[in-house]
Amino acid sequence: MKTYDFNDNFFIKIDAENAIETKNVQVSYGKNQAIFDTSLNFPRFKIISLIGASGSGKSTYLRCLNRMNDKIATVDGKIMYRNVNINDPKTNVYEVRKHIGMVFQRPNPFAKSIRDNIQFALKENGIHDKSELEERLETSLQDAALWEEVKDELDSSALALSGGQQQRLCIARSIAMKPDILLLDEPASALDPISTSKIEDTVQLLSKNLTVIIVTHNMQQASRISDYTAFFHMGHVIEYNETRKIFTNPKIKATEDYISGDFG
Amino acid sequence: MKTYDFNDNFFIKIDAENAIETKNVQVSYGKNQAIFDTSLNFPRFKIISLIGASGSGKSTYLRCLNRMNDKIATVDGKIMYRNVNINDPKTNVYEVRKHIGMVFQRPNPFAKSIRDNIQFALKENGIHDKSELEERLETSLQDAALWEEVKDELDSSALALSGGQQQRLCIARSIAMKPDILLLDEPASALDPISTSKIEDTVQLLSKNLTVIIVTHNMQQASRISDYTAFFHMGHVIEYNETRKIFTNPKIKATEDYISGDFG
Amino acid sequence: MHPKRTDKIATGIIYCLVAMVIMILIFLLGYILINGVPDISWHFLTSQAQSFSAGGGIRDQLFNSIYLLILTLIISFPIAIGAGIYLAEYAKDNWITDIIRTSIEVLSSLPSVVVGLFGYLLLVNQFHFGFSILSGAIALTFFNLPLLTRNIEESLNAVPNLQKEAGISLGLSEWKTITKIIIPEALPGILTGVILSSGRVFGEAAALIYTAGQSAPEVSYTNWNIFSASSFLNPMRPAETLAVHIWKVNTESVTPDAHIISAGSSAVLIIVILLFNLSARFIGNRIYKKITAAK
Amino acid sequence: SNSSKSSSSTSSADSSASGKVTVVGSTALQPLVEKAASNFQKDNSKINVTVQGGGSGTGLSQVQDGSVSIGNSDIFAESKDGIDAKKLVDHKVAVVGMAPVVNKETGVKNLTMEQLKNIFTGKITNWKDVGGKDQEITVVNRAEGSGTRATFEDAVLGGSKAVKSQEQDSNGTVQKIVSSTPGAISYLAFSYLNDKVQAVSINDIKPTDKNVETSDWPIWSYEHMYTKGDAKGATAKFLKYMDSSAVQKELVGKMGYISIHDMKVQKDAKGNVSNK
Amino acid sequence: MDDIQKKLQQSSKATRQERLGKSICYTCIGLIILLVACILYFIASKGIATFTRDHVNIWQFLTTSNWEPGNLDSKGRPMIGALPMIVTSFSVTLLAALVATPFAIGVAIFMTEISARNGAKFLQPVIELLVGIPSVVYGFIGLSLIVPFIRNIFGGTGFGILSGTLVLFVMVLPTITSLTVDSLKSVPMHYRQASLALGATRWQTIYKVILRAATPGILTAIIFGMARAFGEALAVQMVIGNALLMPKNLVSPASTLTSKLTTDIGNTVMGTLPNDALWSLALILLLMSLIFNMIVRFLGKRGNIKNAS
Ligand SMILES: Nc1ncnc2c1ncn2[C@@H]1O[C@H](COP(=O)(O)OP(=O)(O)OP(=O)(O)O)[C@@H](O)[C@H]1O
Ligand SMILES: Nc1ncnc2c1ncn2[C@@H]1O[C@H](COP(=O)(O)OP(=O)(O)OP(=O)(O)O)[C@@H](O)[C@H]1O
Ligand SMILES: [Mg+2]
Ligand SMILES: [Mg+2]
Ligand SMILES: O=P([O-])([O-])[O-]
Repeated sequence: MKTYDFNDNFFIKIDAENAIETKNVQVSYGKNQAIFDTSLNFPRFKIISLIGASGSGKSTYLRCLNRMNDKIATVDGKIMYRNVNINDPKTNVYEVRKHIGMVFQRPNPFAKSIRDNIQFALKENGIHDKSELEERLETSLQDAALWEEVKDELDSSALALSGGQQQRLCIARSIAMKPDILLLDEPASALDPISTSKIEDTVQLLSKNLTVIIVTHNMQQASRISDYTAFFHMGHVIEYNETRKIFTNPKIKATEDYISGDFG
Repeated sequence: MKTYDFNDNFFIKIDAENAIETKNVQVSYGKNQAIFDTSLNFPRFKIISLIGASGSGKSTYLRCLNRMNDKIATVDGKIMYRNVNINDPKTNVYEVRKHIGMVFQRPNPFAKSIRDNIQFALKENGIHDKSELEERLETSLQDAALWEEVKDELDSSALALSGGQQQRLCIARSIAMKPDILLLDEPASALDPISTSKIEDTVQLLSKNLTVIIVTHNMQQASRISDYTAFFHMGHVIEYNETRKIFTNPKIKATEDYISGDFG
Repeated sequence: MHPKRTDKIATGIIYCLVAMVIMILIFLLGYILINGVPDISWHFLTSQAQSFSAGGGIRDQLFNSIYLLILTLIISFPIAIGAGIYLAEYAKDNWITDIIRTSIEVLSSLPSVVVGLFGYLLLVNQFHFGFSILSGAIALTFFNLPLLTRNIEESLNAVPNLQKEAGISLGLSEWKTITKIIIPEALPGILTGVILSSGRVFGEAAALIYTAGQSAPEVSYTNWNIFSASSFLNPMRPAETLAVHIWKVNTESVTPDAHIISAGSSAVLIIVILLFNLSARFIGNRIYKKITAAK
Repeated sequence: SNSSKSSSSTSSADSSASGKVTVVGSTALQPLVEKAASNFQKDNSKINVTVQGGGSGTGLSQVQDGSVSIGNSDIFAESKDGIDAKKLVDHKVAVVGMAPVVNKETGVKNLTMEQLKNIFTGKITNWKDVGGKDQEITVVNRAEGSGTRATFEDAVLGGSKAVKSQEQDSNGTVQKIVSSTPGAISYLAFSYLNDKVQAVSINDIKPTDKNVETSDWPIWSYEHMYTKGDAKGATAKFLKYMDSSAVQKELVGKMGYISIHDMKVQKDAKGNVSNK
Repeated sequence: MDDIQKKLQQSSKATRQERLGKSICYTCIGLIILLVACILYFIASKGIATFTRDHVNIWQFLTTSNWEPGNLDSKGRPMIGALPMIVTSFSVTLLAALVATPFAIGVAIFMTEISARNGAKFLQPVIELLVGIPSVVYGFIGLSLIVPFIRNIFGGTGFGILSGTLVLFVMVLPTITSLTVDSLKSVPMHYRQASLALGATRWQTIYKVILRAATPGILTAIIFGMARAFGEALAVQMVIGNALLMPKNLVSPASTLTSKLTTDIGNTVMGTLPNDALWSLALILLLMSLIFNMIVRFLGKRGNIKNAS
């Protein structure tokens, strides 16, 4: 196993409005530190992918961004969203999650109808107007490229959908809340190439209106869809750069090795 | 959604000794037919990959080959292995599975030590000689390219290994039984690229001594490692050919569309 | 803000409910222990019960409770394992299985008296087991079986199917896979079932009055010959358990210190159950860690 | 072969008798027989005596079936439905007196037989009507079919039906309930009388052993041990022991019962009392 | 090569193991079924004798309230009416379940959603301990504490349905709680994640997602608790009052099926009407527990269908 110097790293400066930014974020599971001192900024309306070997901390980092680690880990540092440090315990975590949606590796629709899956959270958030509910249902499904496939069976169980459809439903469920930022943790790793490419299309479509941060194992995917890429290694971000540059001309040896498969 | 004619298909004739062969295999889950009339032959010491969209029946077909569908589905047709129709209810299914090993999508080591994981089935099969057990332990781990990483902690729990290591342990566990044929159902889909490439290396190494049939979603993987490829579509095999030919010059439109991502 | 307030209120209510339950529990256990512990002495634990003079102990009853528990587990555990495996692995999803499940569960909700009388007529009289530990253990098996079977079935089902596939894909028989791979993994869950059902055995009185009997004849603790009538190990001797003893001193006993014996016995019973539960968990975890190589 | 042992025993004739004696029935009699059995076995190690409760009804039906050697009962077999008393042989081993008891707060220590009857038939419902304080009467009866209840009703109710009320099936529970429930009345065997409950005199006659022996105190009954046909072997030996002075002089008194030998009168199954 | 071919067609150690294992399992399950069949036959044959041999009218048995097996009514039939006991049994059971359920669900939510660690560490062992306290002890605590408490607050003697309910509440709490915990635990983790990621509060997640998904399981838990309450005897017997009266209110002495059965069974002679009549009570208990189980099964099936379609 090769070892790399964590201080040998490269971070691009991005001169754009930030959707979200982390400052010196550290995450520990009990005594185990999983993320060391990570500062990254994510420009608005871009797609940023997080890559790195298994266990390098990508999911851990991603889950900090909407406070999904609250109960599981201790997160230090600042996470700035709209000039608010949302890592402050006083922040209303529920509001945070409404604006920063998340989709997980395994599709996790509720055991409800397709309609209810999408409208559930909306109703809980006080939207009771029928037409508004219906409109959100349709637009979110359309944005997730699922509308055509399910429009005739909105009231049947979401669990009857195929894996790829379920995953797109989960994306639709998230974007129905009109979030600013969408976090995706390996959304396509359990899916076949066709479903995968549909999800990639969806993501690219979405990035017109929101910021997408996506964890992926799939180099091709990262290079196909993302604008920026961050490479994680053992809890450290080693390189953060434009995707094109990372894949054609990585600045750091570790990144290069990883991408070429000559790593570890 | 495009529709393709199932009768528009192509099967290569392979003039080599067969490791296993299926004749008119049909599989149904209750009233749902998942595999239609499939006849394929798998030459010895080759790697054959099964590709196709999600739900096209790859796993279903693969699981027939060592009777893992016994309790779940009804399987008709003949499956010839060493001149025996192993799909006959009278066949000793346990012997079948000893000679035809299987590795699953999600790593499933036993909750035992690494050593026990490998030696458990051996002991159950009457191998009690200490030195033989140790030797099989070492060779199988070496063949699965895991030996170096775990040789100092053979007695610690297999669940403490990383996902990729666990999957290689499962492969080692299978090959310790010295099977003729190894069936792999998307063995790398939950793994990062490094672990994936290790597993691919392992598989190629193994094919010197046994026949490997592997289901994969990853076109690159299929083209990298396999000698032959079968393309499944809605329970039918549409094309079965040398891998090189399938990826460079598919005979059937459906295959071409699938490979180029312009499918469905 | 509204959902957040609801969340606070709901959480508050849940905390209140939990607090109330905890108070009830502490009160109950405290009441039993505070009333009983001062009456526990070495003499109390090691001497024989008295029919109508004060100063009796509970030596035999205590031993009988534990012995009866062990015997009950020896009889019911293997049957429950077999039945649990059947339900988890072999049973098809059809009406026969439905009937089997229903009948098992009917067993668990039968009133103890009814089971006791059934045991009395069948075991004590018909099979000539007499009032004996054996009769009692079999009667308690009637209660134990549904609880244990259900629990074992659930614990087996909780082990991911992947594990079973791993086993059988290596050419192991289903039976081996279940007994050697699935059951060890399900051990913690099974243990919970054993502990719960043991609690019921310790606490059961009504069913034992008619089967194990309500007298504790003198036995010799040095006679290890299991077939000798005076041996403490003889399963064919009548055996009043602690719970039955508590019932008896409270209903028909003329001993002047009946209330002391009752309170002391209740406290001892609770302490014994606690010790049993703790040691069962401790030993179970040790075994579990050993076979799963976990640290 | 075992002559050496038998010679040391007191009753040399059949001390070598061995066997199993199972005694089942009345819970009230159980402690006495249990203690006697344990003493008995010290001298007769070859005989195994098992004593169990279960209730008088169980005792009678089991001995009639032949499933047990002895059936204990608080009542005459003749007065139990479904029992063929002719087949059973009665061995009276003790006499038990019973007394009405009331909660101490009621302020009543004596009642006339008429008042007692009216209370238990539900005609009097307040203690103030019988000289106590203004408090509703709570009648606690024994279980239907229990020996204690049969005896009490024979002596007190004279054929009238008891008021529907609480029923308990054991002396211990009755004692506890009467002592803690204001206005409660019930009845207990003498052995359960203590300072937590107030025993009541009837027509100014106190519930004492002396008064029972002369039948001046009317509520009493025998404790019976029934066998099916004449007792034989080990069973006979045990019954003989029950009648011996070791039991009658020592245990019976300690238990709070009255020795059968101290009785100056006798009672038959129909309740007729005559001088011995 | 030949060797393997042969092996493929012969039985082996594994085949024999499997056969043995299967027979063990079938024997065990057969044993249980035999046992249940015996008990059913036993209770049914005795319980039905009241109606077939002693010619008691079933309707009268179920709807009248005089229990005097020794006496005949004006038509010369034995007076056996179990209505007060049936009513009382149902009342205490339903009330106990009604009181226990919110507590059980609250504790179960606490143990699974709020503080799993404390739940497993403290509540779980205590609940296991409660199961082992003998009914008599519950009964005596009820008699010494609950009955006087009720008497002081509501008047009367303190004996009655209310006291019975409170004692049973504590006794069925462990059953309902531990089964509810099981069913909450079986709700997949990802439901919680999905809901939280949508910005739902913990309570919204619990109430709208977890409890909904666990509803069939929770109903099952409640019904099992009720079945236990229905069959409980020794404890109830001490606080219910055991009076064969129609309960007038929650604090008047009454009698349940089991309390009557336990109180009287030892004082009757096997094979006589008073004894048969008690077995008829046992038969009612048995039928009720069958019905409870049917309901559980029905709910379980409905739950499954809802999840699948
Ligand atoms: N819930 C948890 N409790 C304790 N440790 C955890 C937990 N989740 C993750 N870890 C540890 O934190 C480190 C980072 O894990 P993380 O899941 O973030 O990696 P990842 O990059 O997402 O890997 P993968 O590609 O496998 O998803 C690992 O060492 C892992 O073992
Ligand atoms: N256990 C089962 N019971 C019923 N139907 C099943 C079962 N397993 C698979 N199927 C159905 O059989 C068809 C083929 O499924 P299969 O799992 O073989 O597809 P696959 O090609 O392996 O897909 P994937 O790439 O998603 O693994 C699908 O329609 C699926 O829904
Ligand atoms: Mg991850
Ligand atoms: Mg598959
Ligand atoms: O001993 P009893 O028959 O009155 O219960």
